[in-house]
Amino acid sequence: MSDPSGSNGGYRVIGSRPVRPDGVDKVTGRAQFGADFHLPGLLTGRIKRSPHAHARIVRIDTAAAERLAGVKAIVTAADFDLEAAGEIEAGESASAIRDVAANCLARAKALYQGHAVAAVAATSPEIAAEAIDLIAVTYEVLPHVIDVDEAMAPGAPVLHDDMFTRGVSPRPGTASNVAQRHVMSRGDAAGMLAAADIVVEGRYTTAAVHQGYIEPHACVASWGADGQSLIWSSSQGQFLVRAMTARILNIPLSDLKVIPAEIGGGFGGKTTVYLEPVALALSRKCGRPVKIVMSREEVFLASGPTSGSSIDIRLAARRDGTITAAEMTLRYQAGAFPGSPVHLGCMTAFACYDVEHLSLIGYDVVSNRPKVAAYRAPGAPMAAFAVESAIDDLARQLSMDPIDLRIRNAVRDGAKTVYGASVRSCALVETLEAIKSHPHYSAPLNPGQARGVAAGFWFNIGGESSAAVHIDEDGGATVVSSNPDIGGSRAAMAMMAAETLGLPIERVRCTVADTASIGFSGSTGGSRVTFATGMAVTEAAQKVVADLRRRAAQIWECDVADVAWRDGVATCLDPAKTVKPLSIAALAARSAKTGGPIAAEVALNAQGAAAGYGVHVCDVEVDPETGRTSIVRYTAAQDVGRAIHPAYVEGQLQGGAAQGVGWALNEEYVYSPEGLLQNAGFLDYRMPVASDLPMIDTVLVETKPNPRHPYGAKGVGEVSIVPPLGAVSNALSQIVGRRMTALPLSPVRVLAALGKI
Amino acid sequence: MVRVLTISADVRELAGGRDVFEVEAETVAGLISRLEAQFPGLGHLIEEKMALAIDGEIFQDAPGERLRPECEVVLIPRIAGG
Amino acid sequence: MSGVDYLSPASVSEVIHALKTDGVRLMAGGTDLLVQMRGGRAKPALIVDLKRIPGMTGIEEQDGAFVIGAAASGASIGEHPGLARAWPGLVEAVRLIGSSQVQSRASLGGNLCNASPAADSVPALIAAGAQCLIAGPNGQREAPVETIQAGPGRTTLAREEIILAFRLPRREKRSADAYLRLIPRTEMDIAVVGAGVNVRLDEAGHCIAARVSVGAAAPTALLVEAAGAALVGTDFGPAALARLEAAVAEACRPISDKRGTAQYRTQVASVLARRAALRARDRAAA
Amino acid sequence: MSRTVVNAVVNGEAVTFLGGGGQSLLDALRDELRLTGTKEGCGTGDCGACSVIVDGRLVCACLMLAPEAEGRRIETIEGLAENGRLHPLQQQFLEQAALQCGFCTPGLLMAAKALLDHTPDPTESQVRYWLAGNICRCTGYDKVIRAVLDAAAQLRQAEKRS
Repeated sequence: MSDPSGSNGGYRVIGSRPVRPDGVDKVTGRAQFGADFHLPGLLTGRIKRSPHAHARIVRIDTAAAERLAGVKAIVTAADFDLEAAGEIEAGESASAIRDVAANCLARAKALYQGHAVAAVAATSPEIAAEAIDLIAVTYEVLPHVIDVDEAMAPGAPVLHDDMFTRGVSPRPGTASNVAQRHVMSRGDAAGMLAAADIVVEGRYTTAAVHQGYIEPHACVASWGADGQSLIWSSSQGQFLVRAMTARILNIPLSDLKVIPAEIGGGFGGKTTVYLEPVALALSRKCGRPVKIVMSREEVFLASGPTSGSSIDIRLAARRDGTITAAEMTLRYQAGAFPGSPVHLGCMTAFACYDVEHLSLIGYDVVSNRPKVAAYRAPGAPMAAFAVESAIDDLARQLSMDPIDLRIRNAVRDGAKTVYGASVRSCALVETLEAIKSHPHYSAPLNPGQARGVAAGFWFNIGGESSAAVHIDEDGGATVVSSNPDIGGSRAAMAMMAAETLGLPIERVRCTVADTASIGFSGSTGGSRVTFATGMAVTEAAQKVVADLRRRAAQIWECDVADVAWRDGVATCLDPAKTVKPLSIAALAARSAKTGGPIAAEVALNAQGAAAGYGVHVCDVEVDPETGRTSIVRYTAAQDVGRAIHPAYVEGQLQGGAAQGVGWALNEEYVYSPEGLLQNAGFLDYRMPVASDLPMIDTVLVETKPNPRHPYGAKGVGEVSIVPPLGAVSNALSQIVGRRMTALPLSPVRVLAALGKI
Repeated sequence: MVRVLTISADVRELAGGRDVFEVEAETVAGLISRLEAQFPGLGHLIEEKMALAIDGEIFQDAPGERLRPECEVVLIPRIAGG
Repeated sequence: MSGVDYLSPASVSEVIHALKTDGVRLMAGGTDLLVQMRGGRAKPALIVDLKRIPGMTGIEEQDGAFVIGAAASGASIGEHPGLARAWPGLVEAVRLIGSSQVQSRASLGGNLCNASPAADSVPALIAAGAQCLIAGPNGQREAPVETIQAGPGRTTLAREEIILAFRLPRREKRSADAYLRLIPRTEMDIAVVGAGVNVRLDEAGHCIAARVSVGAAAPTALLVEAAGAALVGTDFGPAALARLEAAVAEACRPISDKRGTAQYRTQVASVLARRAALRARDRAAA
Repeated sequence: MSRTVVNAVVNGEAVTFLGGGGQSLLDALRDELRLTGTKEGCGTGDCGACSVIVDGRLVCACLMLAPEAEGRRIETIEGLAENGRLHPLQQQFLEQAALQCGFCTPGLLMAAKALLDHTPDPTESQVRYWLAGNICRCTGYDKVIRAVLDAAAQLRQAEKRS
């Protein structure tokens, strides 16, 4: 392994742009995604969903459906093993398994339109659809509430009569929709605000938005007569799917093998289960494999968007631009069950800025909407929208350059965050300066155009990962990874193994293993795969190198210390020995004689994940007579530690920026007064299309590699969605001449802000 | 003596509203068992649902971690991603 | 959709005969019908595909007047050089319907008979003064496009009538049309509001004839006679344009929905009508 | 459910399959012919993941009835590479990391091929507007557009030489 501390690390493979090992299957249509599996005797599963936003389920009459020829099984929540209580590590936050089960199949109440109430398995899609219509559900329709502020108001319809707000003492006596109140504070924010030279304040709202992955949720489940079952499903973590499904159906983990399909996008939305427990319950009832694929309408109605939010912020600052204090109240929708990322919003809100006095209050509020799921840096974009808008207001009042103001307040190494972590190996200032010195930041603007800047932060996590490296008999290597490859991670794993082993990248292949073929691993999410699983891959490769050196020493009959390893070849340093160097291929060919197959598996709990910081700048143009906004230019810079595969790192910056632009301009869940979703499809849930965006230029800031990772890697996948909301709004607000505080910045809102309607 | 702080509403609730403690412990496991003894349920909550920031570094699961005397431990919600 | 039969007849009379069946739906491009079937909003028993009927997918020019088959695709309309020269507004309206993929199949007949108030081609057809050639059990008739839509999803056609083609008037010199619409994105959205304008100028560039039509601002696309009249006899000066905008705003009876508010639609309808009028004038004078 | 026999040519080979009246061409390709490279993202013609080329025209397979395929020439992603050699579009997508999850990639490649078939030298704007019907949620489109433009240049080069 060559010297890792050189300028570009002096690496052979790390930092290059090889073609990903799984690429050909994906460009030829051979790659198998969730809905592409077929088995003999396969049945089609369909789900009966509530048409009401809030209703008590009085009776489910399945008699007529059961009589329909071709119907093989029907399940309701009664088919789940409700004693499966307890906690389980989930992608977004540990959520009670009871709620996950009740979200897969409703128990006493249907809590949102589209909530699954029953499911059927039949011999054809047509029969399954007919059976769904024949299932008669009697509802007692209840009043509903959608908006987060309305859900908190006294007298609002209460979803869970056993929910008493946690984090409030004394504990309230009456049930409400506020699941939890979080408080994070330090110093005396109120006092500082009262005595401040300048106070900037605002109330900000954002709408619920969906991850928008193009692949609908899909799985195949097959129950074995001996109780051993198989699941093929597209998810961000096959181990998580196994754990949740086994817990809900009360079966031992070893009896359930989950095979990861290729995943057609997830962004956090596929870190829970919706279909797998239902499909396996159906299969258990009839002994036939069952495939369930969500329609796009079902994905919008019944899979987790991220929270809509309502946020109040007050900033205190001195004349010289130093932000001394801030108060924020964040109210996030959790959907039908508790568990919004509001606490993560509180923790990340001021993570870019060294503000001494902070008071952050967060409310996790349920309402009659689908349960939220993680969406790329969950909870952070909404909080950053408020913070970055307020900071821009401050810059304007001080007539200070918005980047200079941010540099003045930016965290440096050693600063303490509100949640107790100290900032280390942080290149936020360098990233701010990278944007300030970028040609985009000083390029002239046409009339009717404006430029907005914003910064963003995400923790990035480590956690449990397993990986194995096997050396083939001809000296090639296979990396067995445990994480679904959502954005090119097989390439990064193969590159780290190749660099460590000293093999050319084409001689290292990488597979993603099922739950019976590799040790446990946490999901693909939290920007952790290249960091944590990459660490396991590198350590496994290092164990292989140590073993290869031992084998060379055995062949040469010299001391292992005299065996040098460089670029995949062992050379003997013992001057007394005149021996030829031994390549991996040579050593592999004689592996039987030197101890047997050459392989190593490493399982670890990766510590030392380093946070990521992003700074985006964007130029927008507004048609003053229609309020329509177009993105004219966009540049994203990010502190990435060291880019393992720069092209896929750039892709994360570009993808996050595009999702952020959609979130800022046009994406929202639109509800009718009856609490029914009006835009459950890609026609009216308006995600950016190719002609909406310019090229998105990227700057990878690699001045501070993460010392806690063998190749300096930091998580890069989630930070990039945090800055765009503020960057777009800060640009637009200059044109409109008023602070825009409500997302999305639709043409109707912009024209109203321009005073034209 | 280890200085323990928290930003978590759950911890505060189990600890009668307190968010600062002084605890005698050399390892994280020791700290958790002392807190469980003093505030029943708190130790289990930390094990299951909390992460720890020990002198500024975040540990999501680190029972074996040694604690420097006079170090600072912040009990925070587990962090997960999208 | 169990029990759905498919028929692809080769003659109009077969279609008219099939129209007697209960639960029959006609299909040209199918880009609205299949979406409604998928959403469970349409459960046809018989689908009659019109694309194999001679003349239904063709574009001819009879002594200066174009005849466009009701099932001709947007792509074929967009690629027809003569049509693009004579009717740039109608062609750009048709080309705005959906994606490149939808353009390969979406048709003028389907767009009109789906009867969405926001249909892009309809204001342009109305502004052009296009006539529908309609076949029925007792022979053929003609009707102006503006008389076909009755309301969202409803037309004035009798149960057994079918639109065969659209006939555009002969194109005079110094005349041109234009169509504009407002969508939040740059593609793929249904028009929040649209406006089509067709003008004819004299040698001095004064307007001697004008038709203005607005989409998505009422239960059907509207022909706004007063707006056209506001242009006639003028050189598109500010006063004339102000009268045009006022006339359009006066005619609008929009709703508020997930795509826009009534107030927004009225305001932007008049802006788009003015812009389309100027663009049509520039094209006519070129 | 009346199912009609459909004869068509798919990727140059004559095929016969049963196409129910209400079944889409997409369902027929995936369920009858096991060609699962063409994907369903929405079923309503709004995402383009099911793009195929029928008689030279780019269409959404989900917005076409299976019986309509009678006698037509259909090109799907599985036919883009000719006897194992990747098409320049496929090669450029790989070399420029113009895909991340890869679910929209088959539809994007077929749409790009249809564009280059009739517009060999498109501008960036032409490529972006032509591909507006193919939604990608991972890449932000930048590398996709560059890969299409570079593949177009590569094809024009090859054209000049042949």
